[in-house]
Amino acid sequence: MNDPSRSGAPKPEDGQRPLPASLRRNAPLVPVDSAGGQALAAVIAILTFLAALCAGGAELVATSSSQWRSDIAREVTIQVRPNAKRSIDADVDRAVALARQTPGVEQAQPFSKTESERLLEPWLGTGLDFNDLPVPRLIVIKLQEGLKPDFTTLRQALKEQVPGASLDDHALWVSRLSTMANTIIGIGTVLVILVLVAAGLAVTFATRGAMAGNREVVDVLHFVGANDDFIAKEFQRRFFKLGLRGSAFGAGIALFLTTLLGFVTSSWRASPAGDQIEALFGSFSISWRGYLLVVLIALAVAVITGVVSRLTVRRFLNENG
Amino acid sequence: MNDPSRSGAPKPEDGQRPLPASLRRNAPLVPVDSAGGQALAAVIAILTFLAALCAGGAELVATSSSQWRSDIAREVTIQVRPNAKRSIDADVDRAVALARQTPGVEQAQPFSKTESERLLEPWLGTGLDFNDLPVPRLIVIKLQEGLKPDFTTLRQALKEQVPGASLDDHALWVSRLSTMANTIIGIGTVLVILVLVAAGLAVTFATRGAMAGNREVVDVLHFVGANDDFIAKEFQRRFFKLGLRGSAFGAGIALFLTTLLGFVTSSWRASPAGDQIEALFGSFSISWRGYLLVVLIALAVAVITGVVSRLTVRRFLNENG
Amino acid sequence: MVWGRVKAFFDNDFEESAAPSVHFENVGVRYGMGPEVLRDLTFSIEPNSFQFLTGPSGAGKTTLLRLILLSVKPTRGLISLFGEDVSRISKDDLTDLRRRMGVVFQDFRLLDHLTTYENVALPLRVQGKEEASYRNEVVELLRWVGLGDRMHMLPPVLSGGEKQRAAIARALIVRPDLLLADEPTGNVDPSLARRLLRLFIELNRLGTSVVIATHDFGLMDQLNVRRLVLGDGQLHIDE
Amino acid sequence: MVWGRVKAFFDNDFEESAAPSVHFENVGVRYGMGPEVLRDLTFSIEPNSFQFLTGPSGAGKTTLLRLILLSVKPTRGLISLFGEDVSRISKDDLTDLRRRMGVVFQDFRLLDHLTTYENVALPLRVQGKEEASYRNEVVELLRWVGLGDRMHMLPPVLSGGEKQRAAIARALIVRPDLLLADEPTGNVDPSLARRLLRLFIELNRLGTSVVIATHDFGLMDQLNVRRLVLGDGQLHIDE
Ligand SMILES: Nc1ncnc2c1ncn2[C@@H]1O[C@H](COP(=O)(O)OP(=O)(O)OP(=O)(O)O)[C@@H](O)[C@H]1O
Ligand SMILES: Nc1ncnc2c1ncn2[C@@H]1O[C@H](COP(=O)(O)OP(=O)(O)OP(=O)(O)O)[C@@H](O)[C@H]1O
Ligand SMILES: [Mg+2]
Ligand SMILES: [Mg+2]
Repeated sequence: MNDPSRSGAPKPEDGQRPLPASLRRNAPLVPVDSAGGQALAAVIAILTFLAALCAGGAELVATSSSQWRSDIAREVTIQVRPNAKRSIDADVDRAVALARQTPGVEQAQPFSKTESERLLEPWLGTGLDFNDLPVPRLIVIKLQEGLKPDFTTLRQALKEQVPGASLDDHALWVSRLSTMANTIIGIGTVLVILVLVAAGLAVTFATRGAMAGNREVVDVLHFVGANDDFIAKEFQRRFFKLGLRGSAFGAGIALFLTTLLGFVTSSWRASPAGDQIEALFGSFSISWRGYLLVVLIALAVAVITGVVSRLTVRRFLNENG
Repeated sequence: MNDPSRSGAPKPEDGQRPLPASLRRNAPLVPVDSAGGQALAAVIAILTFLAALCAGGAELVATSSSQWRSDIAREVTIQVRPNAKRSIDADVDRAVALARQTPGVEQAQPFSKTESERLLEPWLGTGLDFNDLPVPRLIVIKLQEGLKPDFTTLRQALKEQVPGASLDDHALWVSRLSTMANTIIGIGTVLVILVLVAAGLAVTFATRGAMAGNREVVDVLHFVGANDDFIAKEFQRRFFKLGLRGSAFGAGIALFLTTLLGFVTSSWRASPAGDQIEALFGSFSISWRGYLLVVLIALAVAVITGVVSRLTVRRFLNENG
Repeated sequence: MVWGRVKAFFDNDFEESAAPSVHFENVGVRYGMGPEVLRDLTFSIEPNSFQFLTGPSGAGKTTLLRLILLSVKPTRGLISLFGEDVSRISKDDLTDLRRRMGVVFQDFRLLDHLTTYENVALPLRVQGKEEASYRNEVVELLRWVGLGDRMHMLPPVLSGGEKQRAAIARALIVRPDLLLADEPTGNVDPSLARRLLRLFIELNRLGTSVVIATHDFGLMDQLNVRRLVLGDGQLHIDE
Repeated sequence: MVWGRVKAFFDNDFEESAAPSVHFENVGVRYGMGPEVLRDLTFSIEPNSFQFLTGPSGAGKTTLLRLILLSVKPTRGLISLFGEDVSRISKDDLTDLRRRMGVVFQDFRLLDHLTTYENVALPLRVQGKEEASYRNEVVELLRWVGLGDRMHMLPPVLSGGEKQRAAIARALIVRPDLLLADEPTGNVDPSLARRLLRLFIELNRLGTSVVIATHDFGLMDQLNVRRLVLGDGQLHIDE
């Protein structure tokens, strides 16, 4: 056995075998498949899935409700009540003319007598002889999109010129529907936040667990000259990857399930139950906004995972010297 | 230094200090605070919380909807349309009498003219002079609870004796509401199942992680003569405790939050927004059935944790010799 | 001491059983796809015998002990323990066999979350014994190896030699039929090593077959017993 | 070999710095509420010196090394490293100090998920060096300690002695100013121990202060150097 520094070249006992092409494995310095790892990824996947479901649901309600709302808000009606002393048809024509003069009104369409009667049917029962009844008549006014015209002049004009007419801008209904929809959206948002908080919590616990489980590794890294920054980065990188993997998986499943549900419900749509569901929830086909939301949530979860784990690691390192 | 077996009594170098009162700590043989432990408990808490929320929501809808449904189903109406050739008041009295004769009818109450007019108001507008209108009249029939009387005879009698009357048993509305409520309950149930499955998955991953992390411990236990049964029991006991702790915590928070929400909404109730929410979701005070459900879910999660971890441990032990 | 009292029993018991504690026949073992670490091992360890196992680092001492412990399977050859062929042993029988063996691992393998006392008592606890029945014995043994005042400490705070002694105590507490000790004095000073060797000798007197794997010639020279020497994967026996 | 080439540099460098590598003054330490494990330690380790640290099991050798490593805080007294008082050292300075020290732990402390090669290269990787710049050196050192064909194995499958040699290689690879080795030959045979001792001596020639904690009198007798002997918590120095 030779002393390496004096003999110039070492004479290892296994001969001068050439080095293998690459010794680099670039293995992470923090063990990847440690106890908490897989569990954390699974949990993040689950939470992302739930968050995506909640967000998707809220988005669905938001979309449908904004449709309803704009539909309803765009439709203003004038009701002309019959008055024995006046000709109802003349009154209706007059009201239509007044409405058409108002700026912002796209269209004003009187309901014919039959149409008006059909509207009353559910409330007065079928088979009623409407000839006996002085049925009030409706004028449906469609507003230009995005415009909210001032109705005071129209109201005033109607009052003066068509005493039996009244203008209904559905304000009450719009506000009712808004409250309902906003409540549902609010609940959805709260659930999403809850789930994100849960994800953050889970990551915190998992990180602390992993740090405790890898205390040896942290110690060794310290001893061989790594500073806290280096160690925190190593841990954070690992957790960010885990988080990304978990959230991508969860979001993927959520997207898949939504698409599937969309197909299933579109085949249901003919059935009466399907009608009810669709009336309630809209069609299950989520808009591109919904998909975007799911992707955003997946990203948010991954980012939360990265940030939370970094903070946790820093705190752990500071606490434990 | 003496040889202990020959000198009869050992002479340890630290003197014959008396033994401490108890040496038993009864520490679990499996490390309790290993990496995955805390994270698992947290995750189980979160999942239980979500499951409880879903179950609570479903229960709420179920309760309210069964109330609506029974209310609606118990209220049958007879509508008597005015007919110029007949006295409407006589017709109404006649119809009431016929209804009261029908078995299963608890009460039959005609709406007065003013009440009927008020019913029409939202549809015909306010300020209308109803004297001009031959307003149809309603008779509200309350059925005895639980009974579903046969209306064919009543219908027949009405047709013969009060030509202008029609019986409405709200069958369409009941079925509509049922579909809606059942859909919501179904979705809630699916979510609960989803969350329970998620809990099972999380436990599986965590157990496998813990087993891998504790492979050393398992090895040592094997070498000192423990059999698989013994080891599986030790692990299972630990995970059951973790699961119980986590699920109790999650369920506790869910109960707390529900109660809190109940208080908050009851103070909202005066506001119009509160009205809308209550109309939609019922009051937030959950019945004893809801509380029971939450407790059951917590138990289910704990049991799932125990069973799943036992199975996982057994499989792990079989796979790894 | 309890050991003295049971001596007579052990002495009688072992007279009858003629089968060797360990018997290897043409055993070879390789890890994965690597070369054979051990090959053509044929030897016996008689009941109530005492031997050292030695050889350079990486020669396969630990591997040989793991073969006896059935934690590594031979790639060829036959191993029998206490007269029983172990090639197709059931899990229950495996547990029974392991309860007859005591092991001191080279890396100790104490459970970090149990105190020294609990670690040493572990084999008894695992066998379902009541604590009252073994408590005094455990404490006595701990004092003998010099851990009387370390009883309630967790292994991570013990010194290297203290861990090693706890590992030895854990192997001895069940008074096994076969004791396998892997480098049991590598972390203690020579005088303590002598003391521990005395413990092994005493155990051997009570009827246990003892195999001590060691590099320490100072230790081996103290006792004129059989030496199993591993080198180049083969076994050479110095009687 | 690279070491030869940098020898001249080191030789010049160390002529100037007169401050001792390690200086203890009246240092005492206790763990928690226990008794003082070490007390009234006053000594210096000069640059480029070589010494053994010995004493019975549990005497506090590892504790003393951990004091120098700043992984245990003294309960009283003053420690200075490379002329710098360490009582109120910042985290960055701590990292710098640690990069000047190499440690061989009694329990090796290899990272189980990295190969032997990666473990040995770890201190260089942590310092942000490019792999190309240290690759040959690491391989050379691994071959010298006899791990040339164990390079790609993970520590859990190494034999006890192989782990120990990997731990030694990891401590040497950075050519530290101060080398602390805790029982570095406890798991290898005497001839390998001699070979490793030669490695330490060579490192010392290149300018490193070496402290070797050991029980092995066979090893200590091979070299006539200063011995720090711990006993009853106190230090006694054999020049
Ligand atoms: N699980 C394994 N997989 C692959 N190779 C292994 C494994 N365990 C041990 N080896 C290799 O087998 C050889 C023998 O190892 P063993 O631990 O039996 O040696 P030993 O005689 O106990 O050495 P030491 O005195 O250093 O402890 C070593 O070269 C080691 O690298
Ligand atoms: N973290 C700790 N907490 C409490 N006591 C400790 C701790 N670390 C070591 N000790 C005790 O301090 C004493 C000295 O330990 P140390 O490890 O320094 O001994 P040593 O000289 O290295 O012994 P050995 O030769 O057996 O390795 C021992 O009795 C040990 O039990
Ligand atoms: Mg070995
Ligand atoms: Mg030590």
